[in-house]
Amino acid sequence: MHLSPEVPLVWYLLLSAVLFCLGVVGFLIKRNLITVFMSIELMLNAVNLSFVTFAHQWHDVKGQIFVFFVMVVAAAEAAVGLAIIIAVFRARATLAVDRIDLMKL
Amino acid sequence: MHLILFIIFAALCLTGAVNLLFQKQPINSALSLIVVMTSLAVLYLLLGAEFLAAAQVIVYAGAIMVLFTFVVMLLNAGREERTLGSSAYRTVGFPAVAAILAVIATGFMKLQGFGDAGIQDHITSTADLSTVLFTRLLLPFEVTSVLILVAILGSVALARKGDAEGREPR
Amino acid sequence: MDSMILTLILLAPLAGAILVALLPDRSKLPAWLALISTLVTFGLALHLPAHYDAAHPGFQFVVNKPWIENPAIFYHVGVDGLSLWLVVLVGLLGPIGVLASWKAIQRREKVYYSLFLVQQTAMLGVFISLDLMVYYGFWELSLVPMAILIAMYGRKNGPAAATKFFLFTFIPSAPLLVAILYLYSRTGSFQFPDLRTDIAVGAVPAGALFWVALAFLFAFAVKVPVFPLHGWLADTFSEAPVAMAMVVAGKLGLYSMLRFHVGLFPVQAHNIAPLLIALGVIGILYGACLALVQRDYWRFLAFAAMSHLGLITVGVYGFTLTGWTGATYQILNNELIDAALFVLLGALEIRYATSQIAAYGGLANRVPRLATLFVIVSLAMIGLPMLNGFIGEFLILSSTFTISHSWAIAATVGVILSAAYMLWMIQRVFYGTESKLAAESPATDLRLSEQLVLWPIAVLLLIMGVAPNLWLRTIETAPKPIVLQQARSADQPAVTSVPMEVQR
Amino acid sequence: MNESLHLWLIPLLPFIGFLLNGLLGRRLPKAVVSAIALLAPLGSFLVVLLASRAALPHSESYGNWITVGPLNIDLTFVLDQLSLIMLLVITGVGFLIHIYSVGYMHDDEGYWRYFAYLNLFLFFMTTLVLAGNALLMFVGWEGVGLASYLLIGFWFQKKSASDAGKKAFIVNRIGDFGFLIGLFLLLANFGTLSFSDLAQKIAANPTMTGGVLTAIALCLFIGATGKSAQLPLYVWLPDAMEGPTPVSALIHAATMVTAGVYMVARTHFIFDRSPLALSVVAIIGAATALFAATIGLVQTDIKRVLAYSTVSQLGYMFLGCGVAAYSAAIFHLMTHAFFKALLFLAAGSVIHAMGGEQDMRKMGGLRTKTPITFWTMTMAVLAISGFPFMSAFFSKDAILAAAFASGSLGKLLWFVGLVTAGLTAFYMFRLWYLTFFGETRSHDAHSHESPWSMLGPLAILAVLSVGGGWIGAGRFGAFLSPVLGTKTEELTGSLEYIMMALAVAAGALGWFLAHRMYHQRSAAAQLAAPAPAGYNLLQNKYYVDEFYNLIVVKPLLTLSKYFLEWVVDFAILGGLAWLLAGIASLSGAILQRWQSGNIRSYAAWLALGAAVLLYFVLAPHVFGAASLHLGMAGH
Repeated sequence: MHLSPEVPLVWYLLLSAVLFCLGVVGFLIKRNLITVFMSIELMLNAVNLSFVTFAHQWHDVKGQIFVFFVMVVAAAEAAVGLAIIIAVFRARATLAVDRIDLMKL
Repeated sequence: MHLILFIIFAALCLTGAVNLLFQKQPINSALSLIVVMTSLAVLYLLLGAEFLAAAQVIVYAGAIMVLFTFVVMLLNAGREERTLGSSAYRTVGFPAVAAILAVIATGFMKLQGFGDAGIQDHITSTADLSTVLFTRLLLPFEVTSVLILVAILGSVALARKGDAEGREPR
Repeated sequence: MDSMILTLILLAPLAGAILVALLPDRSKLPAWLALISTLVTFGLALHLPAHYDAAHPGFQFVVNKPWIENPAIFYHVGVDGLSLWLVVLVGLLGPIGVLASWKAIQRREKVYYSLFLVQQTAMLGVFISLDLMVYYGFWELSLVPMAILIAMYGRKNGPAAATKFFLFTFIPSAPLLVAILYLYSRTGSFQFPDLRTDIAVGAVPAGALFWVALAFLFAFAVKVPVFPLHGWLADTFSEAPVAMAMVVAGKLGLYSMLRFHVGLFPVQAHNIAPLLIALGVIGILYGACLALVQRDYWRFLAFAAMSHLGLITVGVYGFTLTGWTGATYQILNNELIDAALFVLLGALEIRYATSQIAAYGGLANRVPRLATLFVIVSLAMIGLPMLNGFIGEFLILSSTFTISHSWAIAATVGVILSAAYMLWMIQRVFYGTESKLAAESPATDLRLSEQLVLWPIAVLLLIMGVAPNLWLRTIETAPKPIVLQQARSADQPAVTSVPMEVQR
Repeated sequence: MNESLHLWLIPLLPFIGFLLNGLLGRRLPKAVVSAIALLAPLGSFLVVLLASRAALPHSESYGNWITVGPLNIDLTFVLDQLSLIMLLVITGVGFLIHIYSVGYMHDDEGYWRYFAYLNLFLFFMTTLVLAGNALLMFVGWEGVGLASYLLIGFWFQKKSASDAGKKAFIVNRIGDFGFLIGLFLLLANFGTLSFSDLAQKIAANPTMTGGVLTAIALCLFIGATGKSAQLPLYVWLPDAMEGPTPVSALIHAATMVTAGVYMVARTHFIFDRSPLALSVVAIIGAATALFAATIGLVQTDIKRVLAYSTVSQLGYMFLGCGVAAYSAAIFHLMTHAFFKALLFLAAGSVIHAMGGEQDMRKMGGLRTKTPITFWTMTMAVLAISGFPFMSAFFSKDAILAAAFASGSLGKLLWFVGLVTAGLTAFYMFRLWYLTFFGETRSHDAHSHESPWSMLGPLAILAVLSVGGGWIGAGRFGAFLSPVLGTKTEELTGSLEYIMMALAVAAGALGWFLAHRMYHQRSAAAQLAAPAPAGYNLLQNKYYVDEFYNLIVVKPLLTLSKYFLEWVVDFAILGGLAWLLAGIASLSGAILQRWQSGNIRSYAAWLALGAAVLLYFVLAPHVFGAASLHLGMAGH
């Protein structure tokens, strides 16, 4: 039946952890607002992967439902977030996150 | 077979993610992210989540990333500037990330009773998913449509040309 | 009706606040709405004394419904002899506050009146909540509109005074919250009756109870304010809008002391009582001395109020039936008198646009009604018999005397000093030769709306002085069980004002 | 008991008068105001007269006033012989003075206000007298203080008047402080404030003397010194002359200031048990009598002379109380009410005639211009000087005789009283000569007699001053004995006559000296020549006001201003608050650097926070012995 050795599910989880951390690192080092936003998407995807993995492990459809909702929210978030980026760019004429620091006290 | 597929696409995933970090042009980063997402779709498929795999390709790799690339082009985002806002990301952020990774990874390694994934076990059919979605979770599901509607209105309002007071553009 | 009434009382000003916030800020519309809403609240509050059953002490009109499952927070409200009249008092001060703001607040009325009504709701909530978490919510809520309005309408240094008020009142709330949560962690309940029995049977370790009681006391003492913690009072009085300042000091803190400090931690409160009595007496004399030398009449009023609040503190920590009853009664008196003084001084400020006492003089001929009412209210304040202030002072002082002769005598000195500063104030403002300000200003005597506020208060001061039993009968029911309980327990000798046997 | 006497009407009628005039008087015509104001004391007087025929004592209770736990204060009025006499004096003399005021205050714009206050005074004064317990008495006690404050400061635009009113109230408050402490002591020791209960409890305990009772008696007496202007709290009374003259007559001579005497008599059962307290009362009384009389010698303001005279006469009354001759004290209280009211009213008539002038050095020769005033004043001067068979002759003699009979201290006090009698005669005749004899020294020549509304009361009071002594001579003690007990020590006949003769001689000597100095030489400041230092001392009233100012008022204000406000409030407490605020803002300034506005640094800290949280959540599973079991591992 099994043509090949199976993959331990923990590997998937580790992959998701690494992806998540890469996303965080991206958030930290990227200086362009759009790429920072992409890093966020990367983190979301990493989490989705672990959801799916757990759903597989426990044969529970809830994990996948969760991923579905995350996608919906991510889509909405991307739309609003990118609109905000456009608005910011109009106002400040830059996409460099370090120049967008009006929240400073 | 499963192992080979996993290794290939996990490697693709990681490469894409790392490439995302190292590319200076946003458009390149966006393309790497598409690679990551598509590989993830394959991994979903390996885990028996066929509907999600499709949705991943359509929604993420398709819609969302198209949106990203459009915005990159619209704003004509070029190479990143070498700005230095704060050094906290290095002094605090990197150790923190390392710590997160270490803690989570150790936690995952210690998980017990976790099985393996074969290529054909436990395939969740779209029907299974939709049964739950349209019965028990009907209300949240419908509410998400409201969320999306609000998001559409919000993004239109935000991205519209207009001055600070929100008056109509002349 | 009886089970709904407290909820209705709570909702009436809240509904008013929402309505004011939603409707447009058009000429005097918010003020009218606020007036109607406060009048409705007052009318509803009058239901309580009319239907309160003095024969069965304890909490009445109780509603106890689960609100949040975990942590177990209940919507638990009810009134007893202690809070009954305080609720009515808040109800009464509502319309008075609105009328006092009528001319004083001319800009951003919508914000002002909606915050005013929120403040009303919060104060009512504090008095009727029997669930500590709900109580804490209202307690915090009562501080917020105050701080905002001080900042918005301050006379000179609004934001600075608001910051001071905020720091002085919010910081002590933090230990209070921690203490409440600690009690919950030990007993699993936020409800006042449960906690009282749990603490009485020793569910909470005594060592921790000391700190918990101290946290409670600290939060309340700042709000009263008790002597060294009064730093915010004078600034708040001189900066806050009249209608807000008149409700800020005194009753919330003193009520909470009686209900939650003395009520929940009788042993700890009894142990710390000598300190509080001492601080109270110091407060009486200190406030009186400082009132003598103030140049601004708002600051003057702040220190005068502090002096009188010190007396009530003494009554609270005397641990006698007479003292508690007198203290509760004196809270009512004090708030009424302070409210009237605020309205009167506010009326002066509107007319003459200064609060410097030295600028005034010889006003009695120009504004005779104002002067007359000011004198009446001042006399009530300095404890002239036949007016209400005397009853409370007498009850508190006579009960204190049974505990400690020296402290009672020192507190009685405050009686002399209060006459000194009030009469001096009257003389400097109303008597003597007319000052330049008085002679040149076209100011007129009290308007009808102001008289509508003040004469009823004046009559009430008289009635409360002549027939105090109307109030004392119900107030007495609250502390009586505690005193009886104390008398029963052997290790805690009851200190009541039952006369000592004649020694010789 | 028996049928109700409607005692409540006695205070209530003036109170209604006060309310009507106080609330509506501004719009009412003067005739209506006076009618209301006059009917109130007249009605009360009639009620008292009707009540006087009933069996005494009579008490009426109108329910509870304050009830808390064990404490219960009734609203009880008691009419007995003592309160009956007081009430007759108060309402009777009060009514006469009301009539007088109609003429005296006729042109004042505050006419309605004046009568409202006057009625208010009667309300409180009758309450004070009728009160069946000490707290109700305290109501009247403070209330008359209020009325006095309002009336002294009646012309409030005069700074001196409003100052004097304030001073009167505050000094009275100091006395009331003692009274209050006395009440607390009574309450703490006996659990009741009702006079009859207290008397019973003390009577039931015949061995109880001194100690607590002395403390109570002394505290009550402090109250009395405030209200009745005794040393050391007399300072307000001379200043109180800033009020309208009829007020001085009613409140600061005839009635209110005697409240202290009444109170001591009312609580005599306490004083009787404390020899020490009685001695203090007697000594203070005698000292005040002499002290005030000496100041009265040199005053030039006609009303101030009378004021010091009042203080001095009140001293007599306390001397009487102090030697336990309460009935004599009350007797003197009554006669004093007659002749001192007459003196003040006559002085008022003089002032009226002089167009408001009060300085005696500017008067003179008024005998012919104001004959009726002159003759009534003469009666009063003779009465106060103890002229044989005039009213004070009997009452003063009764006090002096009682003093003489009470031990060795009594002899000394008697001598002081005798000297005071001489001084009294001297300054009264000085006033008499300066005012009515000699050349007129006023520039304002058209002095005129007062209207009949003022002269009528003068005439009635003159009759009472002359004949008032006969009402009580010999009978007074017996009449009051149900209330005040009987005095056992009586002087033998011959000694009593010697006493009388000595007192009359002292008065005659005073008259003689005054005649020599002020009539024959008709110069103003005769005493100044022989002893300028002493004269200055007296002229400045022994510098007592200055002394009080220096040791009480100034230090209090300085302490408040410089120590309490600046040092304690600003420096120490404010400093602490600033210190806390400083710590807060310093830490804020440090923490502010975190809020760089840089998203990436926020993200770094966020990551750190997440790492820490994760560590704490997972640590027991990850680094502990147990391995990680997630919730659904059992599936």
